[in-house]
Amino acid sequence: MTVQLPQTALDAVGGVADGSTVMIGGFGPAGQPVELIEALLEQGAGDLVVVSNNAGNGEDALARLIHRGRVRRIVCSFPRQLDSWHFDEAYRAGRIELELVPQGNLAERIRAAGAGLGGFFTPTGYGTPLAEGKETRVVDGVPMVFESPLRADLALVKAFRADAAGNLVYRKTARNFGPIMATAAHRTVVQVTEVLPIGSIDPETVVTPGIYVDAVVPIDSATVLAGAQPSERGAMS
Amino acid sequence: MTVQLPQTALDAVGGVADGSTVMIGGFGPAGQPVELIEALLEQGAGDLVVVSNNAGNGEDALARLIHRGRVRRIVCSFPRQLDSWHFDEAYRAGRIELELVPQGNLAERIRAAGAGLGGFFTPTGYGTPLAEGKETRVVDGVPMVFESPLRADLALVKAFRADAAGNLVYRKTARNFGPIMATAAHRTVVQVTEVLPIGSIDPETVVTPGIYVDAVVPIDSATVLAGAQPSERGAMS
Amino acid sequence: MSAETMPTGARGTTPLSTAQMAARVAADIRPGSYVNLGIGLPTLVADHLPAGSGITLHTENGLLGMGPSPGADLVDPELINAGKVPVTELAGASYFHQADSFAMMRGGHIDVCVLGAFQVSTSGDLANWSTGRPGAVPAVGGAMDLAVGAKRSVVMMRLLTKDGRPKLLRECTLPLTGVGCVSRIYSDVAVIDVGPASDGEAVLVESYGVAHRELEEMLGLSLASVSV
Amino acid sequence: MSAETMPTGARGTTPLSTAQMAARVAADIRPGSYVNLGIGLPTLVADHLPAGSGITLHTENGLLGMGPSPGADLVDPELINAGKVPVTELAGASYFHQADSFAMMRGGHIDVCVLGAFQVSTSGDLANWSTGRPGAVPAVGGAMDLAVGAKRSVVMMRLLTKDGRPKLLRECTLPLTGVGCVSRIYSDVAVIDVGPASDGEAVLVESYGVAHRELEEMLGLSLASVSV
Repeated sequence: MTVQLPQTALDAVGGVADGSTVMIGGFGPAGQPVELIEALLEQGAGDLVVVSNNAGNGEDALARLIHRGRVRRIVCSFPRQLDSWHFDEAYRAGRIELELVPQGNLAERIRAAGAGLGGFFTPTGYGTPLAEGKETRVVDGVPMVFESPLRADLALVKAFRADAAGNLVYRKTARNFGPIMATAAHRTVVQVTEVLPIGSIDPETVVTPGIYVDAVVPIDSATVLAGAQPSERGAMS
Repeated sequence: MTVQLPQTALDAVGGVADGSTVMIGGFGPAGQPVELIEALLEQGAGDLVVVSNNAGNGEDALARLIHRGRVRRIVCSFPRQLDSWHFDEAYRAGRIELELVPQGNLAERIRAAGAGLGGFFTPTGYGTPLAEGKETRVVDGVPMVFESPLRADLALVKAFRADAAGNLVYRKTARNFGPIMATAAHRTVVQVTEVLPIGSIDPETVVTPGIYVDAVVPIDSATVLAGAQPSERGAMS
Repeated sequence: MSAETMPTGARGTTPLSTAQMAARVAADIRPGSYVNLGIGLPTLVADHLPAGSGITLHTENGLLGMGPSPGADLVDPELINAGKVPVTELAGASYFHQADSFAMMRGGHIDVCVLGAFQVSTSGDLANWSTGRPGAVPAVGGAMDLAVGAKRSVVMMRLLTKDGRPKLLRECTLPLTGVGCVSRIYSDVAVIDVGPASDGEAVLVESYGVAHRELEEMLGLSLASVSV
Repeated sequence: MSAETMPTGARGTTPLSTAQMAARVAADIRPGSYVNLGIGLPTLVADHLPAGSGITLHTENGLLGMGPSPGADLVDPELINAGKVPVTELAGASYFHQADSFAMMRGGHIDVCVLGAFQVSTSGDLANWSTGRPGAVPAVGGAMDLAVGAKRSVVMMRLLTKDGRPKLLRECTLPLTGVGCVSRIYSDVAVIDVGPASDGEAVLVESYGVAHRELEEMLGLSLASVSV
């Protein structure tokens, strides 16, 4: 119950150091903490390592963070999209490093960090270029790859509602990476549509317990739900 | 949406073979699927391997399953309690094998099985007798032990409510092992206080999605909530 | 028509349209199944699942019980599928986070996963994430998880590339997505079992508008016939 | 009185009662902390956490925001703590399953864990799950997870066994629960830093009714003094 309730997104991300590892929630536009990323842009930290499923769409906040050269390295499952031109350009120019991780391994590595585990064996990626050089082991007849936990200095997450103890609920498929990233960062900052009094969220329905949340910032809900339109179609046919 | 809705608990556990591995939910009395265990007693399968946090209290259903010699081996974190006399007697007489597992490792091994992982490194238990003979590794300076996934042929779980698609919600600390055991068994049978029409449970609040559930049996709620009184005090002072 | 009732070696007289391919895939999915449809061609399968079949769709971004696209005025930017296209939720749906969603996939709880492919090998290896072109920006998403996670992974693709090269090969030449994971290929001209379904041998199940022999020449492979 | 304001080497004139021990532990817990209290003696600490301190209690069986015991007529058999004793939920509570609960503990999210002990070594090793008696029925529960998971694990115990043997030792003789995990011992006669808190040396923080020299004789150990 030590959650901070800063007035603005900028207050919430004050103090992010250059070189920090920052997890950013969202699957495409859904669940992307736009206002927090914009605050990070304004705050000025650079040389960042970003952990995020995608690498920005069009001119959205994450795309601009990359465009402005603030991201040294991104750990990501699906950077290439029809409108990921800022990432594509930075990548082709060698201005950003990419660690490509299968999405389920990305999610599980984040969870492992939050859960205090030292890594796990997974069948995903075995025998592919993304497992090259990695330790392998056959478990019950299934060949597997060893994957390590992935943690961060800061997680930026978008949830639906919080209470003043930092308990969170999410909305539909905007839940995606938020609950696991909140567990894996030294500091977790969350934007929500509203902060309710303690006791307003049924304890049975809390998705992220307040223990994982350091600061909660209310952002006007109209802004939050008017996200970008879908920007990606299938990558193959 | 292929969940079975048998009329009785006995119908739900019909076909359990001798030698099966059966996960049984519950932390002490809370969440123990009493009526399903009683049905298993009646059904008659023996030579069972049981995975359960405790090993029965007093004359409760799990204690009787052990007393009647139906359990060859139990994988368990806390078998010894003030009223675990049936387990204690069977154990001292060498009539039941015990694999003692730290509770967090037990939970994580069950989750790993349900998640298709091949095992994980955990700091819990390192340097103790329960890690003897196990593979170890230092991860980021922390010594860790390798633990393997733990799966079952059958899981018996008690939830609060289900819908006809098998989606489950639980009640308070009776949730405990139910959600993870449901993912780790070939067949998951759940007893609930009531089965609601599809669409009655808010999709945001489902704890166990119906995909993990094979059969749901409604048991009169008065029976379910009138559990045993607390039976264990601290094991040390 | 289910796989069980489809006469072995049945043969249509013309290649299948995209819609017919989707219908053919759908016909093999048992009522009550949990299914993940990969992005691209496989998404079309949803339109051919019979009403009342009790088939439940999973999308990797955290929804079980996905429904069709909403009307334009009902689009919710927070309710999308793996291709980031707006969808709906059906009664009995549930939401969960990304680790739980991939645990559901990796743990073998999804009955069928239908995937697009660049290449498939006779032993069931899949290549569908990278064109291997130098300088291309890579992206993998959930492809590698989907390939190995489901109880049964099948591929829906045209059998030849646009420039006429076979996409079913003895060995994939593109970077792999998964090893020995594909059980069956549903294509415009044939249904062919591969990999775990047929001990690593390519077995012709059905063809449409091409003879067995023509198919073998097209692919440069010998195809076994379904044993009766 | 917090650890920061307690004068180093402060000394009471008489050994502490159980309630005083619990109050002493509680005084070191910062407002706003997330805390797990092990079964046995540590559960008493809850009675001494000041109202309004914003301290939140975790119980391993899946509840954050645990409140005190209910009245006898309000007992809910499905709302219990790790000792299987009925408790209540406070406003702002949340429930979660056992894997999530131990992830919370193992992942270092709990600020303080207060544990009972049979033995603690000067290097912070803990023995609190097995008496080592042959034929005894073993049980470990969450003890090993609690020992290594929290940001800070401390022990609350009497310094001597009932038959007068020291429970703080150079090396534990009973089966270990965890290695080098205990930072501080709160006992009836002294507060002593061990393990990670003091580079593996036992450091006397406070004593009650016994002189430094007496304590050393009682334990058969030399105790450093808190450096000022």
